[in-house]
Amino acid sequence: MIFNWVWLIPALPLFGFLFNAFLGKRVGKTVVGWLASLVVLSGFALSVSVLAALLKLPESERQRIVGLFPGGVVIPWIHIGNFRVNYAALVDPLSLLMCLIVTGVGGLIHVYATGYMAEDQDYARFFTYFNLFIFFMLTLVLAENMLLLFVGWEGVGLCSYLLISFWYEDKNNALAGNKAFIVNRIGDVGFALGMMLIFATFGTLSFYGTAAHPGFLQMAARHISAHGPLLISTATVIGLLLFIGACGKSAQFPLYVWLPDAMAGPTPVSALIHAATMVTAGVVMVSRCSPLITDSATVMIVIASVGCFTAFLAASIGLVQNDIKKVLAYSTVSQLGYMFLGCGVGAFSAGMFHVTTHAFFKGLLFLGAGSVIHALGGEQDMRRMGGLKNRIPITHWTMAAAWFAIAGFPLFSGFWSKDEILGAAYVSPDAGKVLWFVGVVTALMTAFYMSRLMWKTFYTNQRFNEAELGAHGGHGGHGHPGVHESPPSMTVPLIILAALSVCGGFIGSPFMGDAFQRYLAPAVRNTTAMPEGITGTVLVLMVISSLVAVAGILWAMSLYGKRRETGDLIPAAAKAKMGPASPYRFLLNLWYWDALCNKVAIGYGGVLGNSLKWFDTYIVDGVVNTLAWIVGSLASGFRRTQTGFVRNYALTMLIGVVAVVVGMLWGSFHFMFK
Amino acid sequence: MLAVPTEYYLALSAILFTIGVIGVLIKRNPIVIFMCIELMLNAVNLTFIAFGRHFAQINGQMYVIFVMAVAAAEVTVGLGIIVAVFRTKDTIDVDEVNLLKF
Amino acid sequence: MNGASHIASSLSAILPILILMGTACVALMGDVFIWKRQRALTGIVALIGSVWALVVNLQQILGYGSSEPFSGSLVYDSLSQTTSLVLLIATVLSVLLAITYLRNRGLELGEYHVLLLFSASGAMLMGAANDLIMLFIGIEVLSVALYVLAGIARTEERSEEAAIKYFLLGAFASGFLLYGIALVYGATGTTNLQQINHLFSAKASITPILVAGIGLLIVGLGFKAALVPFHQWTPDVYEGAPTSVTAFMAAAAKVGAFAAFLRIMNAFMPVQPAWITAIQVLAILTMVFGNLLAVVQDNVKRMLAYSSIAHAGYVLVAVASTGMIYRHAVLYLSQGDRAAMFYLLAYVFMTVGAFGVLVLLSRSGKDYQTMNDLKGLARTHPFAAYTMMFFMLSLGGIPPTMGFLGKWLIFNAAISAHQVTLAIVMALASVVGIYYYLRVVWMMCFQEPEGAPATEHPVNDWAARWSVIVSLAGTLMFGVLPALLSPIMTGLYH
Amino acid sequence: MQAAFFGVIAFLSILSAILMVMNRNPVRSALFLVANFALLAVLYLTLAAQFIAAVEIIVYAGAIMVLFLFVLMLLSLGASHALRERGGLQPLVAIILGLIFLASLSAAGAIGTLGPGQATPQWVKNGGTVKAIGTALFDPRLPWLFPFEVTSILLLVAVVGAIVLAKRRV
Repeated sequence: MIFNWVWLIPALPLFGFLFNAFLGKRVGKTVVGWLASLVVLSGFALSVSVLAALLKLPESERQRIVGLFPGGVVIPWIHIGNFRVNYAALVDPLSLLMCLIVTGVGGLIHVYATGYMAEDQDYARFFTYFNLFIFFMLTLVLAENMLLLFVGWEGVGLCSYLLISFWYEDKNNALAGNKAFIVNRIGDVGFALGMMLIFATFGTLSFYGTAAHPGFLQMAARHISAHGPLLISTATVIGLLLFIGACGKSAQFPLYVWLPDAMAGPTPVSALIHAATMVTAGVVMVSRCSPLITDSATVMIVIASVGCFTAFLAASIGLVQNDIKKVLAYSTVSQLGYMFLGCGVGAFSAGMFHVTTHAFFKGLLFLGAGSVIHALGGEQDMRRMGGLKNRIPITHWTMAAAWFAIAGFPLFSGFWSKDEILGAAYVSPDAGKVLWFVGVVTALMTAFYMSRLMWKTFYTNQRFNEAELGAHGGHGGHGHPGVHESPPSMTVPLIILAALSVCGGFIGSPFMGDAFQRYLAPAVRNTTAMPEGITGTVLVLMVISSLVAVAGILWAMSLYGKRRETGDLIPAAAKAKMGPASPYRFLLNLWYWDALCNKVAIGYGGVLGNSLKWFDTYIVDGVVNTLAWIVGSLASGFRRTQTGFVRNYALTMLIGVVAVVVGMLWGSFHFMFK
Repeated sequence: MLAVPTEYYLALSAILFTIGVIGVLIKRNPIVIFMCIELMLNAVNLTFIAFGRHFAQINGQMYVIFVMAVAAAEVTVGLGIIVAVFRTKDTIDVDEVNLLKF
Repeated sequence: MNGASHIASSLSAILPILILMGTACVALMGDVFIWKRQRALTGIVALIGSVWALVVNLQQILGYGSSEPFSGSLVYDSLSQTTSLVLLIATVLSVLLAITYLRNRGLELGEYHVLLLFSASGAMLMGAANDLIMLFIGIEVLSVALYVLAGIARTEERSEEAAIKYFLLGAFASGFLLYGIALVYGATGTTNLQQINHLFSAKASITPILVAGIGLLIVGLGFKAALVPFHQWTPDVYEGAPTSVTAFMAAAAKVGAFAAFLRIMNAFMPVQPAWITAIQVLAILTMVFGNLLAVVQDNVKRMLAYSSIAHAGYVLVAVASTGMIYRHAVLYLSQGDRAAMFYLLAYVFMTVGAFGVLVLLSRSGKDYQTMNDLKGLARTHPFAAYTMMFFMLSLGGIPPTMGFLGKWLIFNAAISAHQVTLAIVMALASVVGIYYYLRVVWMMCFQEPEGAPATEHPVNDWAARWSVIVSLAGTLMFGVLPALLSPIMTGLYH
Repeated sequence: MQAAFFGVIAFLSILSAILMVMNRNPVRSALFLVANFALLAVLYLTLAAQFIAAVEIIVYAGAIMVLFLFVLMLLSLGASHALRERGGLQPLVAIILGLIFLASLSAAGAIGTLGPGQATPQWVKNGGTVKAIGTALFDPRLPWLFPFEVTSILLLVAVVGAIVLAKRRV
């Protein structure tokens, strides 16, 4: 029975982690790299066979709970009083889809990293963290209950933190790692509170259970709780708390600030964690909880609006970024916004479909960008690129595939998934048309900034001095002279992902009868979907999307085609003259959002004093800084009360004594003489 | 039959206890502070004995025996510590014992 | 039952305590008269004795017994057994730390181990006390030994300062505790906790004397548990005392105090409305101020002191959610009590482990204390740095560690007991906690070491190393598989 | 008659306590404390605690206070080292808080009804004798035996501690 082997899927990377952690330094780089890749790819093979077995079952039975201990037995992990949690996996279409993405795309990125990191001295440490990440990510997606999901959730956060800060000689990297970790904690509080409330409301943390002991999703679908009918207000609060958690992990407004900074890590990390897998965890969690989320219309509206706004905001910022990885980072935030838009309008399948195609093309874009950076010896600024089309042809052609996919060029993978989301938004009630319109505008911007990236990097004239390459001392530079194509270990994953970016969308296209949506249907609770087949509205919407994508690409081509020399639309002199209110500055300064937050924080800066010094140095970020200011100044105030004089301490104690005694006497006055 | 009610004894012990507490807070010599703590303990002893008589129980006096043993132990160690502090600092003023703070 | 057999059965019930006391006496005699020159032997004897007591304690737990030895002055049930277990684990770990620390610092005093074992037995008596006066004596045995231990580095001003501060404030607090006992005695006519419980179960009448007495009891225990505003001694004493003493003090005094808290508050359960608000307010103050003040500390020991205050606040949330019941003379622990005991065990592993790492780094004449000392530790002392990282993550409550699970259980207990405010404050306070725990990790892993690495001759630190390894194993193992505790912590799984 | 006697003793004991706190010379403070203990011993006699009264004089006034004086002399902290108390808020706040504490305790005592005393003349006569205390202390059916044994441990700890702190070399 193949289901009894599911435990191996997370156990393999765990083994890889332990092996590399303890023996990594002794066995040499080759063994480390291949072992790390192999455990993940075997997980992929195993996931495929489980998928085959699952598809043989009738649709209603495509939901298995299997233990994650060897042998697949379900034994309780924690059992204290009425609090019982199993260490078990929920095998259903959703979790299996994510397994395939995590192990498949993740495996390819592992292979890529064996080439990319080849000359790093901490090779073993890198793959140790990488395997640990895969283990936690698989725990997250396979979790049978909320608590196990939370364990994975925190685990991937920790690995993300460790990997962003991987090159810790560079202070900014460690800074970025700190920021990512802390902003995520804000989300995690939401998650933790939501989880507690779920337990308090439903008396269980399992998603699904038996008829006698139903999981909370089953109860939510039937609108009942452990103590009678489920109140809509309760569902709303739980949904909002969970969404706060999702916002943190999946970089939605206003908690998106950490993701662009997280690009300080090595490029494979950006590809794996900050594009293909971890950042989509929020979408996965929301989709997993769709029976509960859809109970509250308020939550749905909030998710859709936040997603839509984030998509627009990030895309507009992406228009003016010059760092190739920053463009991709904002693009990721924007695409994640699309996914939440899909979930928010009730098309969870469409959201998950976009997760899938996004994993292909965004993973590819990051790996391609890594290849470019690698070729240029560590250069990340697009203003010093150009003319790379024929120098690194494989990278160029594969990235071009991803470019068309993300821009939504007809028949490419991104086209199908984005179209699905926009269509669902269009047909959804309430503000559906508005959401659709903003989505379309965002799509236009997406096509534009991706074309801009391609032109600046590949088609405009060369703007770097080949002799100086590698002088910037970045970590992509490995001392090879001149521009060079990457080794096969890096290009093969690129080619595979390119093929998927081109064709991967067909599984969800009307040509294949919306196979993807049918597959996922048992696992999520869609409330809106595009009408099936190619008729009427659907056709019109598709045509509009196609036109927008093509228009965006052509527009960018025409603009940049005329400026091959500089690759800049606005001459440097003109930029310098622009005031802070000009659209360009507005976008370049990230809508002044960080600045606003910083201002709030720094406005009080005079009072901060010494106590805040480490905050100031380490966490230079608006939201976090404001919070830190409050904590720090309170703390430094109260710190003064710790005078070091015994008699003052005794006085404090006496104040406490009097307060306790008087307070208790006062409080219990009415209990006396009943 | 009892001329002096228990409440009087309790009031006296509360007053003595409070004087001890105030003494702890305002004296600078740790030996005197410690004497004030002894005064607090003795005030509590009076409470115990008063309650013991009130309930006609031996318990109250039993507690006092234990409290005395505890006080003796505290005195032994406390004076030892004060002597040790004097050896390292050449003063026992508690306002000058102030290295550790904030 | 005749007197002799009664005493025999009573003695067998408290066998772990007797073993600790006996070992202390043997170690004292041996240190003075037998192995005068071989001071290290005293540590070994203490280690053997405490491990033996631990084994006996485990046997008792697996025997599922319950009795009231010595005519009700003690009670021997799942709560006291579990407390003893946690305390004995702390003792074994601390003895191991002390063996290394004393050698590294050139402080080899045999009396150290003697006092430590007596102190531990005092804390165990607190957990087993069924009578307020017994509780008081237990506290004093614990404290008097700790006063001396805090000042055991007699040539150091800081150590002596810690001792005198701890002693004066501790004695002051004892005065209030004792007054509280006297008032409770006056209000009820007894100091036996079970009798008090029965008395109020029969007719719950709240008198002002009783309320004042309970208030003063809370104050006295609150001092030992370092609750705000009775906490101010904690950072100074933790910083000044020798590190191995701090480790033990942080663990034992707190576990003892909370065991006593649970017992007393359960005895007063029928009059819960009189005291619940005070506990709630203290819990909130403790969580908020502990976390807040820890943020701005530059000394690791001080930071850990504030963190221990914060953790006391979390356990107090569990105390506020308590409510154990006796049914057919068997003690049934509530969710809150179980969560508290689980958390205390986690706390012992994490805190003793974290201080243990500092002990491991101590060399003659120098303590690792400030954040700057920790810079670049991952390079210079990878073992210490990575173990410390796990302790910090656990203290911060990040899964899959014991610290996380403990916090979760307390959350849960608080919610079930309708202490929603406390649960929310706890969640928010622990977010702040992440900052300063992370700062330690940051210093160790992402900073360059300061100054030239001192040439250090290798020292024999097996004892502290094992202590840290056991703490780490406990933190992770029971965090991942808490089910392993089910046969041991019977009180948790009734 | 008894009330008047109580009043005088109570007044004197409060007076000696206040003088102890007020006096700047620690040796005089110690002597006032001895006086206070002696007065308390008299009160114990009126409360049928004959044995405790004797112990109060022997142990407290005799042994413990002598130890205090011994240390004061040893460290030569007599009159010449009298520490002048500082002004400032601390004493004021301390006194105010102390009075609030006292007031709340008295309020608690005044509101609470203790009920009539249960002591019979027979009990008053035999309650606190050496015999009564001794038989109660060592009776295994009563809960005093074990705490009594533990106090021996406590004293042992104190002795070991004092030696450790006072020893000249490590």
